[in-house]
Amino acid sequence: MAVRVQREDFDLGREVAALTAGRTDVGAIVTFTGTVRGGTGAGEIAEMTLEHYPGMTEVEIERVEREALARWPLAASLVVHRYGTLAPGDNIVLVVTASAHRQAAFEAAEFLMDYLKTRAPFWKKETGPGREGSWVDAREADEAALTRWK
Amino acid sequence: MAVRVQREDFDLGREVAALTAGRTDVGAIVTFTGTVRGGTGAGEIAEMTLEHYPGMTEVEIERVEREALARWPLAASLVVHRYGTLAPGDNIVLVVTASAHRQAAFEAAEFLMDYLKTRAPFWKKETGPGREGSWVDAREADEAALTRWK
Amino acid sequence: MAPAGSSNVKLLYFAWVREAMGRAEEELAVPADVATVADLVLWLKRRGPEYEHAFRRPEVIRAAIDKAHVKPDARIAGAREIAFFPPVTGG
Amino acid sequence: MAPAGSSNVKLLYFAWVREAMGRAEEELAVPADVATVADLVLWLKRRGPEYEHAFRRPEVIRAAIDKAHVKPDARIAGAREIAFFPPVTGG
Repeated sequence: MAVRVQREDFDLGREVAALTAGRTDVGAIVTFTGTVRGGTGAGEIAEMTLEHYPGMTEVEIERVEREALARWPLAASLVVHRYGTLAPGDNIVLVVTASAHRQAAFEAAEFLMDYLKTRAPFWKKETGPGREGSWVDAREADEAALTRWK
Repeated sequence: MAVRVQREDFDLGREVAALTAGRTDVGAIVTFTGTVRGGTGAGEIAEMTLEHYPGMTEVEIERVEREALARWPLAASLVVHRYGTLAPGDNIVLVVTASAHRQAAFEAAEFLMDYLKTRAPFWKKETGPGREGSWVDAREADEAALTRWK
Repeated sequence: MAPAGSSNVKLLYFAWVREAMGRAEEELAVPADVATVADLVLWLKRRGPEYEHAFRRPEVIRAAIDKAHVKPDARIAGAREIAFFPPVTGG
Repeated sequence: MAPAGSSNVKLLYFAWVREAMGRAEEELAVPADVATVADLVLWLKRRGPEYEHAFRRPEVIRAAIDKAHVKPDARIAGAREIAFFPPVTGG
Protein backbone atom coordinates (compact mmCIF):
# COMPACT_ATOMS: atom_id res chain seq x y z
CA MET A 1 0.00 0.00 0.00
CA ALA A 2 1.57 3.26 -1.15
CA VAL A 3 0.45 6.72 -2.22
CA ARG A 4 2.49 9.33 -4.06
CA VAL A 5 1.44 12.81 -5.12
CA GLN A 6 4.03 14.28 -7.44
CA ARG A 7 4.74 16.73 -10.23
CA GLU A 8 6.95 14.29 -12.18
CA ASP A 9 5.72 11.70 -14.64
CA PHE A 10 5.57 8.01 -13.68
CA ASP A 11 6.66 4.93 -15.58
CA LEU A 12 3.93 2.27 -15.68
CA GLY A 13 6.25 -0.66 -16.33
CA ARG A 14 8.74 0.34 -13.67
CA GLU A 15 6.05 0.95 -11.03
CA VAL A 16 4.44 -2.44 -11.58
CA ALA A 17 7.80 -4.22 -11.63
CA ALA A 18 8.80 -2.59 -8.32
CA LEU A 19 5.44 -3.41 -6.71
CA THR A 20 5.43 -7.09 -7.69
CA ALA A 21 9.16 -7.93 -7.67
CA GLY A 22 9.77 -11.31 -6.04
CA ARG A 23 6.08 -11.83 -5.24
CA THR A 24 4.78 -15.30 -6.11
CA ASP A 25 1.47 -14.88 -4.25
CA VAL A 26 0.23 -12.53 -6.98
CA GLY A 27 -1.71 -13.94 -9.91
CA ALA A 28 -3.49 -10.82 -11.16
CA ILE A 29 -2.28 -7.25 -11.60
CA VAL A 30 -4.65 -4.53 -12.76
CA THR A 31 -3.49 -1.03 -13.65
CA PHE A 32 -5.46 2.08 -14.48
CA THR A 33 -3.73 5.00 -16.15
CA GLY A 34 -5.61 8.26 -16.60
CA THR A 35 -4.28 10.58 -19.29
CA VAL A 36 -5.03 14.10 -20.57
CA ARG A 37 -7.36 14.01 -23.59
CA GLY A 38 -6.76 16.52 -26.36
CA GLY A 39 -10.40 17.36 -26.97
CA THR A 40 -11.73 18.34 -30.40
CA GLY A 41 -13.10 21.47 -32.10
CA ALA A 42 -14.02 24.22 -29.64
CA GLY A 43 -13.14 21.85 -26.83
CA GLU A 44 -9.55 21.45 -27.97
CA ILE A 45 -7.14 21.50 -25.06
CA ALA A 46 -3.69 23.06 -25.16
CA GLU A 47 -2.83 22.29 -21.57
CA MET A 48 -4.34 21.15 -18.30
CA THR A 49 -3.32 22.36 -14.86
CA LEU A 50 -4.00 20.22 -11.83
CA GLU A 51 -4.26 22.05 -8.52
CA HIS A 52 -4.43 20.08 -5.29
CA TYR A 53 -4.58 20.47 -1.52
CA PRO A 54 -1.16 19.33 -0.28
CA GLY A 55 -1.47 17.26 2.85
CA MET A 56 -5.15 16.49 2.46
CA THR A 57 -4.59 14.76 -0.89
CA GLU A 58 -2.31 12.11 0.60
CA VAL A 59 -4.57 11.63 3.65
CA GLU A 60 -7.68 11.15 1.51
CA ILE A 61 -6.03 8.73 -0.91
CA GLU A 62 -4.58 6.72 1.98
CA ARG A 63 -8.04 6.56 3.55
CA VAL A 64 -9.50 5.20 0.30
CA GLU A 65 -6.64 2.73 -0.08
CA ARG A 66 -7.15 1.41 3.47
CA GLU A 67 -10.84 0.94 2.66
CA ALA A 68 -9.92 -1.05 -0.48
CA LEU A 69 -7.55 -3.24 1.55
CA ALA A 70 -10.33 -3.92 4.06
CA ARG A 71 -12.72 -4.99 1.30
CA TRP A 72 -10.49 -7.05 -1.02
CA PRO A 73 -7.58 -9.46 -0.40
CA LEU A 74 -4.92 -7.32 -2.07
CA ALA A 75 -1.27 -8.38 -2.08
CA ALA A 76 -0.17 -4.86 -3.05
CA SER A 77 -1.54 -1.53 -4.23
CA LEU A 78 -0.22 1.79 -5.42
CA VAL A 79 -1.72 5.16 -6.27
CA VAL A 80 0.32 7.88 -7.99
CA HIS A 81 -1.37 11.19 -8.81
CA ARG A 82 0.32 14.08 -10.59
CA TYR A 83 -0.25 17.81 -10.19
CA GLY A 84 1.02 20.80 -12.13
CA THR A 85 0.72 21.65 -15.81
CA LEU A 86 0.21 18.79 -18.27
CA ALA A 87 -0.24 18.45 -22.03
CA PRO A 88 -2.61 16.20 -24.00
CA GLY A 89 -1.41 12.62 -23.86
CA ASP A 90 0.38 13.15 -20.53
CA ASN A 91 -0.22 10.82 -17.61
CA ILE A 92 -2.41 12.09 -14.74
CA VAL A 93 -3.02 9.17 -12.42
CA LEU A 94 -1.90 5.58 -11.92
CA VAL A 95 -3.66 2.93 -9.84
CA VAL A 96 -2.15 -0.55 -9.47
CA THR A 97 -3.78 -3.44 -7.60
CA ALA A 98 -2.32 -6.92 -7.21
CA SER A 99 -4.15 -9.97 -5.86
CA ALA A 100 -4.22 -13.76 -6.13
CA HIS A 101 -7.29 -13.62 -8.40
CA ARG A 102 -8.48 -11.23 -11.04
CA GLN A 103 -11.86 -10.25 -9.61
CA ALA A 104 -10.37 -8.67 -6.49
CA ALA A 105 -7.76 -6.80 -8.51
CA PHE A 106 -10.32 -5.45 -10.99
CA GLU A 107 -12.88 -4.45 -8.36
CA ALA A 108 -10.35 -2.78 -6.08
CA ALA A 109 -8.89 -0.76 -8.97
CA GLU A 110 -12.35 0.45 -9.99
CA PHE A 111 -13.20 1.26 -6.39
CA LEU A 112 -9.99 3.27 -5.97
CA MET A 113 -10.64 5.23 -9.15
CA ASP A 114 -14.28 5.93 -8.28
CA TYR A 115 -13.26 7.31 -4.88
CA LEU A 116 -10.24 9.21 -6.18
CA LYS A 117 -12.52 10.97 -8.68
CA THR A 118 -14.94 12.12 -6.00
CA ARG A 119 -12.85 12.44 -2.83
CA ALA A 120 -9.23 13.34 -3.63
CA PRO A 121 -8.88 17.15 -3.56
CA PHE A 122 -7.69 17.82 -7.12
CA TRP A 123 -9.09 20.40 -9.52
CA LYS A 124 -8.48 20.50 -13.26
CA LYS A 125 -8.27 23.68 -15.30
CA GLU A 126 -8.18 23.40 -19.07
CA THR A 127 -6.74 25.95 -21.44
CA GLY A 128 -7.53 25.85 -25.17
CA PRO A 129 -5.92 27.61 -28.10
CA GLY A 130 -7.16 31.21 -27.97
CA ARG A 131 -9.41 30.81 -24.93
CA GLU A 132 -8.94 31.41 -21.24
CA GLY A 133 -8.54 28.61 -18.78
CA SER A 134 -11.76 27.09 -17.46
CA TRP A 135 -12.26 24.84 -14.46
CA VAL A 136 -13.54 21.39 -15.35
CA ASP A 137 -17.00 20.67 -13.93
CA ALA A 138 -17.49 17.61 -11.76
CA ARG A 139 -19.34 14.83 -13.61
CA GLU A 140 -22.56 13.61 -12.05
CA ALA A 141 -21.66 10.16 -13.43
CA ASP A 142 -18.65 10.10 -11.10
CA GLU A 143 -20.80 10.70 -8.03
CA ALA A 144 -23.34 8.15 -9.24
CA ALA A 145 -20.58 5.54 -9.70
CA LEU A 146 -20.09 5.48 -5.93
CA THR A 147 -23.50 4.00 -5.23
CA ARG A 148 -22.37 0.54 -6.35
CA TRP A 149 -19.89 0.32 -3.46
CA LYS A 150 -22.41 1.13 -0.71
CA MET B 1 -7.01 -4.27 -31.97
CA ALA B 2 -4.21 -6.80 -31.87
CA VAL B 3 -3.63 -10.36 -30.67
CA ARG B 4 -0.33 -12.10 -30.13
CA VAL B 5 0.30 -15.65 -28.95
CA GLN B 6 3.96 -16.10 -28.14
CA ARG B 7 6.53 -18.01 -26.15
CA GLU B 8 8.53 -14.89 -25.22
CA ASP B 9 7.81 -12.60 -22.28
CA PHE B 10 6.15 -9.21 -22.81
CA ASP B 11 7.01 -5.80 -21.37
CA LEU B 12 3.95 -4.09 -19.88
CA GLY B 13 5.32 -0.55 -20.12
CA ARG B 14 6.54 -0.97 -23.68
CA GLU B 15 3.28 -2.54 -24.88
CA VAL B 16 1.14 0.26 -23.42
CA ALA B 17 3.48 2.95 -24.76
CA ALA B 18 3.35 1.46 -28.27
CA LEU B 19 -0.45 1.13 -28.15
CA THR B 20 -1.13 4.70 -27.03
CA ALA B 21 1.77 6.62 -28.64
CA GLY B 22 0.55 9.88 -30.13
CA ARG B 23 -3.07 9.22 -29.15
CA THR B 24 -4.82 12.20 -27.57
CA ASP B 25 -8.32 10.66 -27.77
CA VAL B 26 -7.46 8.26 -24.95
CA GLY B 27 -8.21 9.23 -21.35
CA ALA B 28 -8.22 5.83 -19.67
CA ILE B 29 -5.96 2.82 -20.08
CA VAL B 30 -6.63 -0.41 -18.19
CA THR B 31 -4.21 -3.32 -18.15
CA PHE B 32 -4.57 -6.80 -16.76
CA THR B 33 -1.49 -8.96 -16.25
CA GLY B 34 -1.92 -12.60 -15.26
CA THR B 35 1.09 -14.21 -13.61
CA VAL B 36 2.06 -17.67 -12.37
CA ARG B 37 1.42 -18.06 -8.64
CA GLY B 38 3.91 -20.08 -6.64
CA GLY B 39 1.36 -21.93 -4.50
CA THR B 40 2.07 -23.02 -0.93
CA GLY B 41 2.61 -26.28 0.96
CA ALA B 42 1.58 -29.36 -1.01
CA GLY B 43 0.36 -27.04 -3.76
CA GLU B 44 3.77 -25.49 -4.29
CA ILE B 45 4.51 -25.04 -7.97
CA ALA B 46 7.94 -25.48 -9.53
CA GLU B 47 6.83 -24.74 -13.07
CA MET B 48 3.77 -24.36 -15.22
CA THR B 49 3.47 -25.45 -18.82
CA LEU B 50 0.89 -23.83 -21.07
CA GLU B 51 -0.23 -25.90 -24.04
CA HIS B 52 -2.39 -24.31 -26.72
CA TYR B 53 -4.07 -25.01 -30.05
CA PRO B 54 -2.09 -22.99 -32.59
CA GLY B 55 -4.34 -21.33 -35.12
CA MET B 56 -7.51 -21.69 -33.07
CA THR B 57 -6.09 -19.62 -30.22
CA GLU B 58 -5.62 -16.52 -32.35
CA VAL B 59 -9.01 -16.97 -34.05
CA GLU B 60 -10.83 -17.29 -30.71
CA ILE B 61 -9.10 -14.30 -29.12
CA GLU B 62 -9.76 -12.16 -32.20
CA ARG B 63 -13.41 -13.16 -32.04
CA VAL B 64 -13.61 -12.05 -28.40
CA GLU B 65 -11.77 -8.82 -29.16
CA ARG B 66 -14.16 -7.98 -32.01
CA GLU B 67 -17.06 -8.56 -29.61
CA ALA B 68 -15.49 -6.17 -27.07
CA LEU B 69 -15.04 -3.51 -29.78
CA ALA B 70 -18.70 -3.87 -30.74
CA ARG B 71 -19.81 -3.38 -27.12
CA TRP B 72 -17.52 -0.59 -25.90
CA PRO B 73 -16.05 2.52 -27.57
CA LEU B 74 -12.42 1.42 -27.43
CA ALA B 75 -9.66 3.50 -28.95
CA ALA B 76 -7.24 0.55 -28.82
CA SER B 77 -6.89 -2.93 -27.41
CA LEU B 78 -4.26 -5.62 -27.16
CA VAL B 79 -4.14 -9.22 -25.98
CA VAL B 80 -0.84 -11.08 -25.55
CA HIS B 81 -0.91 -14.67 -24.29
CA ARG B 82 2.16 -16.79 -23.67
CA TYR B 83 2.61 -20.54 -24.04
CA GLY B 84 5.45 -22.86 -23.09
CA THR B 85 7.08 -23.48 -19.73
CA LEU B 86 6.88 -20.75 -17.10
CA ALA B 87 8.08 -20.29 -13.50
CA PRO B 88 6.27 -18.70 -10.52
CA GLY B 89 6.16 -14.94 -10.95
CA ASP B 90 6.34 -15.16 -14.76
CA ASN B 91 3.84 -13.33 -16.93
CA ILE B 92 1.12 -15.41 -18.62
CA VAL B 93 -1.32 -12.99 -20.20
CA LEU B 94 -1.66 -9.27 -20.89
CA VAL B 95 -4.85 -7.42 -21.77
CA VAL B 96 -4.79 -3.69 -22.52
CA THR B 97 -7.85 -1.55 -23.25
CA ALA B 98 -7.85 2.17 -24.00
CA SER B 99 -10.88 4.43 -24.17
CA ALA B 100 -11.96 8.03 -23.64
CA HIS B 101 -13.51 7.15 -20.27
CA ARG B 102 -12.63 4.71 -17.54
CA GLN B 103 -15.82 2.67 -17.39
CA ALA B 104 -15.48 1.38 -20.96
CA ALA B 105 -11.81 0.53 -20.45
CA PHE B 106 -12.48 -1.35 -17.20
CA GLU B 107 -15.51 -3.26 -18.47
CA ALA B 108 -13.88 -4.24 -21.76
CA ALA B 109 -10.77 -5.51 -19.97
CA GLU B 110 -12.87 -7.64 -17.60
CA PHE B 111 -14.95 -8.93 -20.49
CA LEU B 112 -11.83 -9.90 -22.45
CA MET B 113 -10.38 -11.74 -19.45
CA ASP B 114 -13.64 -13.56 -18.66
CA TYR B 115 -13.87 -14.81 -22.24
CA LEU B 116 -10.17 -15.63 -22.55
CA LYS B 117 -10.45 -17.80 -19.45
CA THR B 118 -13.34 -19.82 -20.86
CA ARG B 119 -12.90 -19.75 -24.65
CA ALA B 120 -9.22 -19.46 -25.59
CA PRO B 121 -7.79 -22.98 -26.07
CA PHE B 122 -5.03 -23.00 -23.48
CA TRP B 123 -4.35 -25.71 -20.89
CA LYS B 124 -2.15 -25.34 -17.83
CA LYS B 125 -0.11 -28.16 -16.35
CA GLU B 126 1.55 -27.58 -12.99
CA THR B 127 4.59 -29.41 -11.68
CA GLY B 128 5.55 -29.28 -8.01
CA PRO B 129 8.76 -30.25 -6.23
CA GLY B 130 8.74 -34.05 -6.06
CA ARG B 131 5.37 -34.58 -7.73
CA GLU B 132 4.32 -35.27 -11.29
CA GLY B 133 2.68 -32.67 -13.45
CA SER B 134 -1.07 -32.31 -13.09
CA TRP B 135 -3.51 -30.52 -15.38
CA VAL B 136 -5.23 -27.57 -13.78
CA ASP B 137 -9.00 -28.01 -13.46
CA ALA B 138 -11.30 -25.41 -14.96
CA ARG B 139 -12.87 -23.19 -12.30
CA GLU B 140 -16.65 -23.07 -12.17
CA ALA B 141 -16.31 -19.44 -11.10
CA ASP B 142 -14.83 -18.64 -14.51
CA GLU B 143 -17.82 -20.07 -16.35
CA ALA B 144 -20.18 -18.30 -13.94
CA ALA B 145 -18.44 -14.98 -14.58
CA LEU B 146 -19.71 -15.03 -18.16
CA THR B 147 -23.35 -14.70 -17.17
CA ARG B 148 -22.93 -10.98 -16.41
CA TRP B 149 -22.17 -10.24 -20.08
CA LYS B 150 -25.28 -11.99 -21.51
CA MET C 1 -4.15 36.35 19.73
CA ALA C 2 -7.81 36.11 18.73
CA PRO C 3 -10.19 38.62 20.33
CA ALA C 4 -12.12 37.32 23.35
CA GLY C 5 -15.00 35.08 22.25
CA SER C 6 -13.37 34.28 18.94
CA SER C 7 -10.81 31.80 17.54
CA ASN C 8 -8.13 32.18 14.93
CA VAL C 9 -8.68 29.83 12.00
CA LYS C 10 -6.62 29.36 8.89
CA LEU C 11 -8.83 29.47 5.81
CA LEU C 12 -7.71 27.89 2.52
CA TYR C 13 -9.27 28.45 -0.90
CA PHE C 14 -8.81 26.26 -3.98
CA ALA C 15 -9.56 26.38 -7.71
CA TRP C 16 -12.21 28.96 -8.69
CA VAL C 17 -12.94 29.79 -5.04
CA ARG C 18 -9.27 30.82 -4.73
CA GLU C 19 -9.45 32.83 -7.97
CA ALA C 20 -12.63 34.63 -6.85
CA MET C 21 -11.07 35.40 -3.48
CA GLY C 22 -7.86 36.64 -5.05
CA ARG C 23 -5.83 34.71 -2.46
CA ALA C 24 -5.06 31.12 -1.51
CA GLU C 25 -5.23 31.49 2.27
CA GLU C 26 -5.69 33.82 5.19
CA GLU C 27 -6.03 33.71 8.97
CA LEU C 28 -9.24 35.09 10.48
CA ALA C 29 -10.62 35.53 13.98
CA VAL C 30 -14.00 33.80 13.80
CA PRO C 31 -16.58 34.74 16.48
CA ALA C 32 -17.62 31.94 18.82
CA ASP C 33 -21.26 32.14 17.71
CA VAL C 34 -20.27 31.00 14.21
CA ALA C 35 -20.89 27.34 14.98
CA THR C 36 -21.01 25.38 11.72
CA VAL C 37 -19.47 25.44 8.26
CA ALA C 38 -22.74 26.85 6.90
CA ASP C 39 -22.65 29.62 9.57
CA LEU C 40 -19.06 30.38 8.56
CA VAL C 41 -20.03 30.76 4.90
CA LEU C 42 -22.82 33.24 5.85
CA TRP C 43 -20.43 35.16 8.09
CA LEU C 44 -17.75 35.26 5.36
CA LYS C 45 -20.22 36.50 2.71
CA ARG C 46 -20.77 39.66 4.77
CA ARG C 47 -17.06 40.47 4.96
CA GLY C 48 -16.66 42.03 1.52
CA PRO C 49 -17.25 41.80 -2.24
CA GLU C 50 -14.63 39.09 -2.91
CA TYR C 51 -16.30 36.83 -0.29
CA GLU C 52 -19.73 37.60 -1.66
CA HIS C 53 -18.46 36.72 -5.15
CA ALA C 54 -16.62 33.55 -4.14
CA PHE C 55 -19.49 32.21 -2.02
CA ARG C 56 -22.40 33.38 -4.18
CA ARG C 57 -23.44 29.75 -4.80
CA PRO C 58 -22.66 28.01 -1.52
CA GLU C 59 -24.44 24.85 -2.69
CA VAL C 60 -21.58 24.10 -5.11
CA ILE C 61 -18.83 24.74 -2.57
CA ARG C 62 -17.35 21.90 -0.57
CA ALA C 63 -15.47 22.19 2.72
CA ALA C 64 -12.82 20.33 4.67
CA ILE C 65 -11.89 20.76 8.33
CA ASP C 66 -8.32 19.86 9.19
CA LYS C 67 -7.95 18.01 5.86
CA ALA C 68 -11.10 15.89 6.12
CA HIS C 69 -14.25 16.37 4.03
CA VAL C 70 -17.20 17.75 6.03
CA LYS C 71 -20.84 18.63 5.40
CA PRO C 72 -22.24 22.17 5.84
CA ASP C 73 -23.66 21.23 9.26
CA ALA C 74 -20.23 20.20 10.62
CA ARG C 75 -19.23 22.14 13.76
CA ILE C 76 -16.07 24.20 13.43
CA ALA C 77 -15.13 24.49 17.12
CA GLY C 78 -11.49 23.50 17.53
CA ALA C 79 -10.73 23.62 13.81
CA ARG C 80 -7.21 24.75 12.94
CA GLU C 81 -7.67 24.79 9.17
CA ILE C 82 -10.84 25.09 7.08
CA ALA C 83 -10.72 24.76 3.31
CA PHE C 84 -13.33 25.76 0.69
CA PHE C 85 -13.29 24.41 -2.84
CA PRO C 86 -15.47 23.28 -5.77
CA PRO C 87 -16.41 19.61 -6.22
CA VAL C 88 -13.18 17.77 -6.96
CA THR C 89 -12.23 16.76 -10.51
CA GLY C 90 -9.04 14.73 -10.20
CA GLY C 91 -8.32 11.21 -11.33
CA MET D 1 -8.25 -41.61 -50.32
CA ALA D 2 -10.99 -42.38 -47.84
CA PRO D 3 -12.96 -45.62 -48.37
CA ALA D 4 -16.33 -45.20 -50.11
CA GLY D 5 -18.95 -43.84 -47.69
CA SER D 6 -16.36 -42.32 -45.37
CA SER D 7 -14.33 -39.11 -45.12
CA ASN D 8 -10.81 -38.47 -43.98
CA VAL D 9 -10.71 -36.17 -40.98
CA LYS D 10 -7.71 -34.88 -39.07
CA LEU D 11 -8.19 -35.39 -35.35
CA LEU D 12 -6.27 -33.31 -32.79
CA TYR D 13 -5.89 -34.06 -29.09
CA PHE D 14 -4.79 -31.62 -26.39
CA ALA D 15 -3.76 -31.67 -22.72
CA TRP D 16 -4.78 -34.84 -20.87
CA VAL D 17 -6.75 -36.11 -23.85
CA ARG D 18 -3.50 -36.03 -25.83
CA GLU D 19 -1.61 -37.74 -23.01
CA ALA D 20 -4.24 -40.49 -22.70
CA MET D 21 -4.19 -41.01 -26.46
CA GLY D 22 -0.41 -41.09 -26.58
CA ARG D 23 -0.41 -38.85 -29.67
CA ALA D 24 -1.27 -35.27 -30.61
CA GLU D 25 -2.97 -35.97 -33.93
CA GLU D 26 -3.95 -38.55 -36.51
CA GLU D 27 -5.94 -38.83 -39.72
CA LEU D 28 -8.90 -41.22 -39.73
CA ALA D 29 -11.49 -42.32 -42.28
CA VAL D 30 -14.78 -41.69 -40.50
CA PRO D 31 -17.86 -43.55 -41.80
CA ALA D 32 -20.61 -41.38 -43.25
CA ASP D 33 -23.14 -42.58 -40.66
CA VAL D 34 -21.09 -40.92 -37.88
CA ALA D 35 -23.07 -37.69 -38.03
CA THR D 36 -22.32 -35.62 -34.94
CA VAL D 37 -19.47 -34.94 -32.52
CA ALA D 38 -21.22 -37.18 -29.95
CA ASP D 39 -21.46 -39.96 -32.56
CA LEU D 40 -17.78 -39.55 -33.32
CA VAL D 41 -16.86 -39.92 -29.64
CA LEU D 42 -18.89 -43.17 -29.42
CA TRP D 43 -17.26 -44.45 -32.62
CA LEU D 44 -13.77 -43.54 -31.37
CA LYS D 45 -14.31 -45.26 -28.00
CA ARG D 46 -14.73 -48.58 -29.83
CA ARG D 47 -11.44 -48.26 -31.70
CA GLY D 48 -9.10 -49.36 -28.91
CA PRO D 49 -8.01 -49.05 -25.30
CA GLU D 50 -6.32 -45.63 -25.66
CA TYR D 51 -9.55 -44.18 -27.10
CA GLU D 52 -11.62 -45.85 -24.41
CA HIS D 53 -9.27 -44.38 -21.80
CA ALA D 54 -9.11 -40.88 -23.28
CA PHE D 55 -12.88 -40.62 -23.80
CA ARG D 56 -14.01 -42.45 -20.68
CA ARG D 57 -15.72 -39.27 -19.40
CA PRO D 58 -17.06 -37.62 -22.57
CA GLU D 59 -18.99 -35.07 -20.49
CA VAL D 60 -15.74 -33.30 -19.54
CA ILE D 61 -14.33 -33.28 -23.08
CA ARG D 62 -14.84 -30.27 -25.33
CA ALA D 63 -14.61 -30.24 -29.11
CA ALA D 64 -13.81 -27.82 -31.91
CA ILE D 65 -14.51 -28.24 -35.62
CA ASP D 66 -12.15 -26.37 -37.91
CA LYS D 67 -10.91 -24.25 -34.98
CA ALA D 68 -14.33 -23.19 -33.65
CA HIS D 69 -15.91 -24.45 -30.41
CA VAL D 70 -18.87 -26.79 -30.99
CA LYS D 71 -21.41 -28.68 -28.89
CA PRO D 72 -21.73 -32.49 -28.91
CA ASP D 73 -24.71 -32.28 -31.27
CA ALA D 74 -22.72 -30.39 -33.94
CA ARG D 75 -22.69 -32.16 -37.32
CA ILE D 76 -19.25 -33.15 -38.57
CA ALA D 77 -20.03 -33.42 -42.30
CA GLY D 78 -17.43 -31.39 -44.23
CA ALA D 79 -15.11 -31.01 -41.24
CA ARG D 80 -11.41 -30.98 -42.11
CA GLU D 81 -10.10 -30.87 -38.53
CA ILE D 82 -11.77 -31.93 -35.28
CA ALA D 83 -10.09 -31.29 -31.93
CA PHE D 84 -10.84 -32.85 -28.53
CA PHE D 85 -9.66 -31.28 -25.27
CA PRO D 86 -10.55 -30.64 -21.61
CA PRO D 87 -12.25 -27.39 -20.53
CA VAL D 88 -9.75 -24.60 -21.19
CA THR D 89 -7.66 -23.12 -18.35
CA GLY D 90 -5.73 -20.24 -19.91
CA GLY D 91 -5.68 -16.56 -18.98
